[in-house]
Amino acid sequence: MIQKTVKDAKEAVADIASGAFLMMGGFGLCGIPENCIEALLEKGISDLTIVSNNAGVDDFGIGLFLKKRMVKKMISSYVGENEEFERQMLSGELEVELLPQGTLAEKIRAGGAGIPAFFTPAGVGTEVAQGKETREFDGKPYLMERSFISDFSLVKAWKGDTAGNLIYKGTARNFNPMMAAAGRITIAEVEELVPVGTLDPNQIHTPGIYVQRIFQGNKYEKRIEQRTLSV
Amino acid sequence: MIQKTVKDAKEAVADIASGAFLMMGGFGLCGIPENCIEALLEKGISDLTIVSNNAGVDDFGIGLFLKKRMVKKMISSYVGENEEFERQMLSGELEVELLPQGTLAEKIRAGGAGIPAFFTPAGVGTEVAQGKETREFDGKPYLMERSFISDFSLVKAWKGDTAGNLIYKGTARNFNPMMAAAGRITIAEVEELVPVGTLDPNQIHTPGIYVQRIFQGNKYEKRIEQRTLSV
Amino acid sequence: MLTKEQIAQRIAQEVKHGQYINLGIGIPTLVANYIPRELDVVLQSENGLLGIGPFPYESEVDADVINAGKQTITMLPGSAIFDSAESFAMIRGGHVHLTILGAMEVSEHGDIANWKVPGKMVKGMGGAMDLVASAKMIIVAMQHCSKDGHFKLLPSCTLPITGVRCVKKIVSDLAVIEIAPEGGFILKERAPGVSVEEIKSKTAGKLLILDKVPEMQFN
Amino acid sequence: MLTKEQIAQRIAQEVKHGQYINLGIGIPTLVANYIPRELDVVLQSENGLLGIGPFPYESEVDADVINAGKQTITMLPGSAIFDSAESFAMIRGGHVHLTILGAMEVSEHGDIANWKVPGKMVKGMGGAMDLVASAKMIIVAMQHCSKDGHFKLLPSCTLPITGVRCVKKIVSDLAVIEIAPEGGFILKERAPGVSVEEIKSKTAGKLLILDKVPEMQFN
Repeated sequence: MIQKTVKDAKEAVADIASGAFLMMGGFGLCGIPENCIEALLEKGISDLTIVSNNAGVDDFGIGLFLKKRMVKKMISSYVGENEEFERQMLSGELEVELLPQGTLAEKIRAGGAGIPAFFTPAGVGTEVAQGKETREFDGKPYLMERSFISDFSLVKAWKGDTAGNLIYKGTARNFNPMMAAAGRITIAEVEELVPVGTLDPNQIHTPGIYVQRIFQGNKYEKRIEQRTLSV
Repeated sequence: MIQKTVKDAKEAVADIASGAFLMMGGFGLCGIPENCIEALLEKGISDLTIVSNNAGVDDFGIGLFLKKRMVKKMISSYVGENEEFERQMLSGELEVELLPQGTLAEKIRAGGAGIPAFFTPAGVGTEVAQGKETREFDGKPYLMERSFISDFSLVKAWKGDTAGNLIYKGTARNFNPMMAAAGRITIAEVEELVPVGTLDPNQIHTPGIYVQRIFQGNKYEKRIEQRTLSV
Repeated sequence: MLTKEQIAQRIAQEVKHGQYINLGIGIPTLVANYIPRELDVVLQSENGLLGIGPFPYESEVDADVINAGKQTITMLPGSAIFDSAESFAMIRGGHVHLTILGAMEVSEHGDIANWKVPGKMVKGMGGAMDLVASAKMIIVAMQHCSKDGHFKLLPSCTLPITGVRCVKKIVSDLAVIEIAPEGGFILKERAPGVSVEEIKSKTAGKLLILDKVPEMQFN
Repeated sequence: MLTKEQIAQRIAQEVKHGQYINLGIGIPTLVANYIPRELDVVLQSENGLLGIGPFPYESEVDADVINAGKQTITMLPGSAIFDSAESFAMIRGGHVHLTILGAMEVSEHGDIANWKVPGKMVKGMGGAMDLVASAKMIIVAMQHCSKDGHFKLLPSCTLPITGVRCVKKIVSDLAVIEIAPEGGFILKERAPGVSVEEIKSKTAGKLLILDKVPEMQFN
């Protein structure tokens, strides 16, 4: 097997420079690459274009990038819960492209899969359709959507082995597998890094072929946005 | 959970009639729905259109359908290793549509995923491109391929629960997951049927939403085509 | 006038045995509480889960198990986890039978607006555009008028729309309404104590009264 | 003239550390036996496996673990299993670096034919069309001429093609050849004891001799 291990987040993101096109896994704060985010904050780069379903909250996740004005453009499906985001967007400091969540997921999946474009019914007749080709199949209209490929994809998994095979836990999986496949360079941070042969080949969610660098994260806060309990 | 259990293969395929459009999982003889095949042989229907990567061998798998002249059209990527197939094809008794394996897999995946069409580089400039739209993206030509949806998908898994969740083993997975998603009715046969709550939600390969009927197969021969050994 | 809970309760009467259902944030989430136990249904969460269970007890909380509203939840026996591409493959492919979601406006042709107020609020569409473009049955849970008395059931939407001609049914605090295939809000049921006249006066789009309009029944 | 094993051995010299590789059926499969152990590479099988191991011992045989040639195989530590859509996502997406496959004909522009002989043989293209349309590096393993002396390296293919302008390199029983970007077979190496003249006489397409043509080296 090809060994992909790097020492830590700092080494993993060393060559990410200002202006890079990044994908970052996670849904809300669930399954986000916390250690890579911290390492990028320390580097202090800027003009990033980031594909991420959400934009974090004001004081965690991608929200921290926004505070430091590191982001030129966000490509997301839902960006509520973030005041600084809204301020930068409304003032025009931040470029924002909003896409239907399924379209976003599929554009990323297509990028990793070598499919340059596909058709989806989502967004037909809405603002999202502006500038896009509409075409009928079997009497129903669809939009043509192009695929996304990133310079770097930053993903977070539960377990990973040194060959880059990844297993996610619960709904922390979300966008991580597609982003792993759609990165020219994919950096995976994991809660537990294990030797090859430890993970069941039948249960790998992201095969190692998609991962160029892997490391075990220092710590995970895993902040909860809506702690909702049964009483 | 919604219960999907039926008694056996006979009950599962009871409403499959002549002229149906079927998808059948498997690569070679690996991961084929042996019990459904047997039940369909007994029904003796005909004029079937079958999407399957291969066409079995003369005396096992889909080869048995061919012997009984049950098949009108095969849609496959590779049909070697089957003399009766070759005879029927060359004599014109059997219609055959050959597709690149990745195109076949993706047409099925797209069908299940509500994507009516997508672009692929496979087959550009070849016979496969005849009658299909060719289009350039970023200076490279691609073919537009339409998706497939079946009347019935017959898939085979290792374990399944009564809600239709499936887990495959080894390379017997192959086309089964996409076909499960692309069937108007999907029938899953499994080596072991277990109660809900037995399978780890993180390790489900086919979520039960795609499966309408499930049963435990009577027996599995699992014939090996090329028994190749280290000595 | 119905409370939010009553709107949810009335919508729950639309649920059928064997359905896979996606519930939006807000009132739709409450519907889960009123689905009769004898019906086997499965709730889908578009962030990647089939089989949403109740909220966890304190000791069960798992930051890695949330719903699309980012609330901590539990999984049921028979649940399955998948990635976002698979989740929307399910939705887009028509495998989810019923979508219940909120709306800011609905037009008499079934157009829905619920993701943007230009210049004021842009949170994004999340999965709503995929859901309304794909599900066979789309029910909207909403207040019939806005708090300041603006119409929300309109001849055509004034806000940027989420989807075209997709809503089949509306349950508001005042009424149960179906969208006529040729356009128009068909008044099917009144909230207890609410008159047809009141509903008429609070509906800007074409209201069709084809029949007697019974009061909603709750059990 | 090289044996099949020697063709495989020569091709193995093209393999680089860290590559993911798809080996076709026949001679390409043999390449695995000659990849230097100090190189870490991973073999992909398009039926859904990364990390092909050696053939199993009798006691290890598992009908559920086969390669694309339907041969029983084993998995290595670090292997991963996936479905066919994912497998070709990998291939189409350019994640597989090197594809080695057989051919019935190759044109001087790098077109390849290997799936059909009209009226005689139609086994199908399997994964070959996806592989040649996608991999960055495509090496063909083939006999320089057919058994009955027909040319196989041609100005243009006479058989239905598998892919257009995709082959980068050919290793035959006589020679190592590269396809010139502007067209033509660049003769890079000769099989031990084979003359440039012989290769010339057995190549129908334009043969380019840009330099001295050394004999292949085997260690």
